[in-house]
Amino acid sequence: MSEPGLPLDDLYREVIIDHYRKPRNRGTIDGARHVEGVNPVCGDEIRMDVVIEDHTVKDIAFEGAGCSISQSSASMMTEEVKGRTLGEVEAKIAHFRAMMLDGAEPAADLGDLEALQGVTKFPVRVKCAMLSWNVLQEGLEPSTTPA
Amino acid sequence: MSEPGLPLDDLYREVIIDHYRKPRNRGTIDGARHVEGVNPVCGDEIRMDVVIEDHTVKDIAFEGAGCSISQSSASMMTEEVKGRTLGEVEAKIAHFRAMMLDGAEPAADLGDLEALQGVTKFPVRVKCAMLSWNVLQEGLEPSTTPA
Amino acid sequence: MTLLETRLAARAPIDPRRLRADFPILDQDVNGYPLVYLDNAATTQKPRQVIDALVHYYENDNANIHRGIHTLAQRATAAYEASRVKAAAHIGAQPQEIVFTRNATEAINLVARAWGDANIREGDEIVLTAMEHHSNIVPWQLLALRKGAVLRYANVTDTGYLDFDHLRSLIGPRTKLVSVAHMSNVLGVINPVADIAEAARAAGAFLLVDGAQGAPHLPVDVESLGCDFYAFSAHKMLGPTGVGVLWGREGLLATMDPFLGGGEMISLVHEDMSTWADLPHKFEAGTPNIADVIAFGAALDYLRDLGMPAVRAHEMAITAVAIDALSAIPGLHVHGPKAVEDRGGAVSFAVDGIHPHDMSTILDSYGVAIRAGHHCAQLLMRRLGVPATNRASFYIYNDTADVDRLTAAIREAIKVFA
Amino acid sequence: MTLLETRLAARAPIDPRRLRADFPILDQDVNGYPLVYLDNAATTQKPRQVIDALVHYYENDNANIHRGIHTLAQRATAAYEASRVKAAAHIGAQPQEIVFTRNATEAINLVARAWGDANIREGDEIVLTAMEHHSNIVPWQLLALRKGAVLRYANVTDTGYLDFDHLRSLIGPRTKLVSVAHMSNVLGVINPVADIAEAARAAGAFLLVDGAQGAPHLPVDVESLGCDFYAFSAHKMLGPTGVGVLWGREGLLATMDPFLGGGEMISLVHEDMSTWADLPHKFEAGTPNIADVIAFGAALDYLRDLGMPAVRAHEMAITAVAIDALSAIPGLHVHGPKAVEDRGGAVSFAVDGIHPHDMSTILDSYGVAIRAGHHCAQLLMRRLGVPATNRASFYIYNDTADVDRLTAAIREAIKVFA
Ligand SMILES: Cc1ncc(COP(=O)(O)O)c(C=O)c1O
Ligand SMILES: Cc1ncc(COP(=O)(O)O)c(C=O)c1O
Repeated sequence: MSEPGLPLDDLYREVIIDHYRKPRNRGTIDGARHVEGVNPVCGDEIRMDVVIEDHTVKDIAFEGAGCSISQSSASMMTEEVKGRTLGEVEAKIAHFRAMMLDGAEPAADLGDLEALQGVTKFPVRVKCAMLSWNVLQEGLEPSTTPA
Repeated sequence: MSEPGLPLDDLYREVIIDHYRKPRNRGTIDGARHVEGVNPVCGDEIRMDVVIEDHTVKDIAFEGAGCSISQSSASMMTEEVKGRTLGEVEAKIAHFRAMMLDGAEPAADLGDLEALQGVTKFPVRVKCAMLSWNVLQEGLEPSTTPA
Repeated sequence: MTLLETRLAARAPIDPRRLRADFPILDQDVNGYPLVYLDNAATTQKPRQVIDALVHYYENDNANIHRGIHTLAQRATAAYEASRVKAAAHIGAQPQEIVFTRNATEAINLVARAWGDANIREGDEIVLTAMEHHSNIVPWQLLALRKGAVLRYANVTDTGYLDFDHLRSLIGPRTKLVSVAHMSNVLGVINPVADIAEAARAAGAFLLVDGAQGAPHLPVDVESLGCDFYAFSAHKMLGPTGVGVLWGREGLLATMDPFLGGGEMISLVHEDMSTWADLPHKFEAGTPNIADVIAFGAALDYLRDLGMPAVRAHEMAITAVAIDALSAIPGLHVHGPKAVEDRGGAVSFAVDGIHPHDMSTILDSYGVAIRAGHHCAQLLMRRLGVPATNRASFYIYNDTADVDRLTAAIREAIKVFA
Repeated sequence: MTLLETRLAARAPIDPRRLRADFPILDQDVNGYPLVYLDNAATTQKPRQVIDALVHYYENDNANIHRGIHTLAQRATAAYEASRVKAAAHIGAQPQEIVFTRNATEAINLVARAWGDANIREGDEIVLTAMEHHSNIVPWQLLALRKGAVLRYANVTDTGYLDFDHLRSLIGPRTKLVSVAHMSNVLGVINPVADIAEAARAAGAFLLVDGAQGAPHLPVDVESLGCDFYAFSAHKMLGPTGVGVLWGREGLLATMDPFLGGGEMISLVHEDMSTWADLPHKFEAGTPNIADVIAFGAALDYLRDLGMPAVRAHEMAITAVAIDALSAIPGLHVHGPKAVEDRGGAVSFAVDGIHPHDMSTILDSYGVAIRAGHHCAQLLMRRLGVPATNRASFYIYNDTADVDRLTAAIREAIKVFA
């Protein structure tokens, strides 16, 4: 078949397929703060365990089911936030949102996550990329009761 | 104004306007069998008192409210059935229905009622002409409890 | 607003002759005469732009919405949600507060079920007026029957106004809801909604406004009206049949249970119970009337471009002409207020010795379409002491030539019955 | 019926290439490729004849119906009621048994409220199946919640059939209603409605058939099905959005209370109570979706002219081709029955290692529109052990070239994830 009419290569970048096939930080953490989220429209799920100590994300793990975008986004996100201070993580969340929702260029602190910029050319898939970030945000809120 | 595009003259024949203005047999009859009908779509009402003796419509009277067609039809009908045997009345009802609903030519026993044939050119008004006849039919049924 | 003030608020005055070019249906003969369409309170005609929007949708974008990933589904979803934004803007509301229904009637029933069943108890009172359309009576009767609640009806004065003092006297500690028409479809009178809202609020009652005759004809801002629900129908404001709108305050809609269950309105479905989608989808079960909602967007654009103050100014002007011309006919009596500041363009009238059905038939034979009947307002008919009225109702494409045709045909009818 | 028998019953075989000329939307490029529309179970495209009927109505006849005396109102009323006759004919019913709703979902909700609220008591049981669409689950959940009734779900076998023995075992003395899909929108399987009707009848229970996927694809005769209610949607059978049909046995509809209150559905309105209009108007409150009901008539004419046996034969043929072609793709698994005698043209499938949303995005980039998701059947997704499926669904204008385009695009997707 000839080239598709949409920039599929921008969407399914090598690093995304890689994280989808081999998710990093997959699993659960005993005694961690547990948060989860579903995208009811498409059924994608993310369950996340976060350990916060000394204003730092000491550990993080996730499980989930869904499309390559939602799952690779979660996997890359865990890599990028693990060991970071809450301030750094909040900044990353803000930068990721800006890239995905407001069309901003990827900020330097996003690392591999930059690969998800291509998703913005597929507007219905943006919510897939955002799911794990919304769950993370909830995990950082003080009101969340630890598991 | 020029001539209307529909045969108004066929609808509003002189005799119809005359019966509408001066309804015959208007009123109530003490001790008579009472029946009534409403056309819920347009609100026309007919209340009728019928005295049946010796298989004959001995007396009949009506009251009502509504358009010229429903009221004149009732008025003409009372004139045509008063004093007639039930058999004759049933025949008139059948002939009137045939004229109004099946497009039959007016039967000889319809008298002035023939004037209502023009209503068939105005299909939404046919139910107006039929109202008092449906009420009369009910008044003839043995099950009707006398007032 | 006086006519002058309304005119000044209008960007540009409406030129009905020019607008008629947008309405293909008006360019036809009926019974040998050019059509004069004066049944706008029943439903309005549709401009080319609305018809084109339907055709464009079905020829280019048709797909089921919200869940589809493919291109047509994305286009259809975006267009559907764009109409929600436009409907919200039309009444000064937020998009998530706009629920699309089939018509105003369904919007009112939705409140009666989804709000009423949870909030109305035995002995509670619902205050209506004697001029309500059946669609703003029967849902409450059914609710009252289910719950043992009581309906109270505010009087209509001899001059065709709501008896506001009587209405206020009916609102008391047991009143849970007041539900009134923004504008009567029979008398044309505009009700003092803001004052009614104040009276309702003081008693802790909610206020629903039946805007079926409001949204098409008046500039509407739900915040300044102060109501809690506002219901209207697309087909009475240039839009297609099959679309209604319920607006409700977000906080109120959020607390309400769903009305209909099915696709689109759920979040998660389990065997025994389900969770609901966010507002407004919680109230839109099943495949919506996608095409018509999108075409309604074109109608809302059309009205926005005219400007609702201009629409109002035009209707005041033509209603003034119509009331004068009708009142000059011997034996003709106009129901409802005469002052155009207080009323819209639905003009009911009686003619001595001629039943409205006869009048309507005769007018139709001259190509003039009016409505004759109880106008789904049987309580008001009883109050007026008539079985039915004649009603001519005007919209943006009607002009004084239409009034001339109307009065000429009425004079012909009077001759028939002379 | 075997494919051969169905073909013999068909007047003339369907030629999809010829029919496509009637569907303007299909003649477009999407993302640089000619559109292949395979999302027909979600909604079908509309032939020129249906679009023209809408345009004709709005350009010539638009008026509110049933109460108007003027010429447009007469024309609109006649055309609206003519569609009722056609809808009745489509399923072998009587016109007075046909209620127009917004969609199949509303039709089912109508029964849940107007029949269910009066007939279901605490402890009563309602039997559904695990393959139902949310629209045939959530209304019963809401009813069960109101009344304290119990829902029971019949199993789906590993091969994608209804487990009829299990269903029968669930039907007992407490069963008041059985409600099943005529055809699953996910598995494509056609359920044995006549047998289910017998089992329901033997237990004194009523049977509702969700015909959303039945009426568009199968010859339907409600008498021989033996059900009590049958619900379907116009938009899934060439008709416009915004129209559904509830068929109910006349005697049953006659005993039911109204669902929505308002204009059109009343006979007399008094302050405290009202009386109802005759069937079917009792269930059609407010201004109906007049234009779309009329245009639905054009869709029903179109299907009648093709003949439902011919529609069925064409779908069996193309489904057989599709299942063969899909099954030949390594790593692809088709859900549901393989025998086309037992199923319609909604073909769900899974591809190893590729989530349906990714598949749908990739297919869309090649101009192929399928649906990916839970298809409003979350219970069935859990039963299948998948979060979602890919679904290609066929209709009269699809041919084997569309199947080729589908399979080629799937192979490209597999390369992306290889
Ligand atoms: C089996 C089945 N039932 C019910 C429905 C609901 O139809 P609608 O959304 O038109 O009400 C659908 C359509 O998605 C369906 O496929
Ligand atoms: C004041 C009023 N309320 C409610 C309605 C009902 O509108 P619909 O039939 O579009 O639901 C109407 C229209 O006839 C109306 O004029």
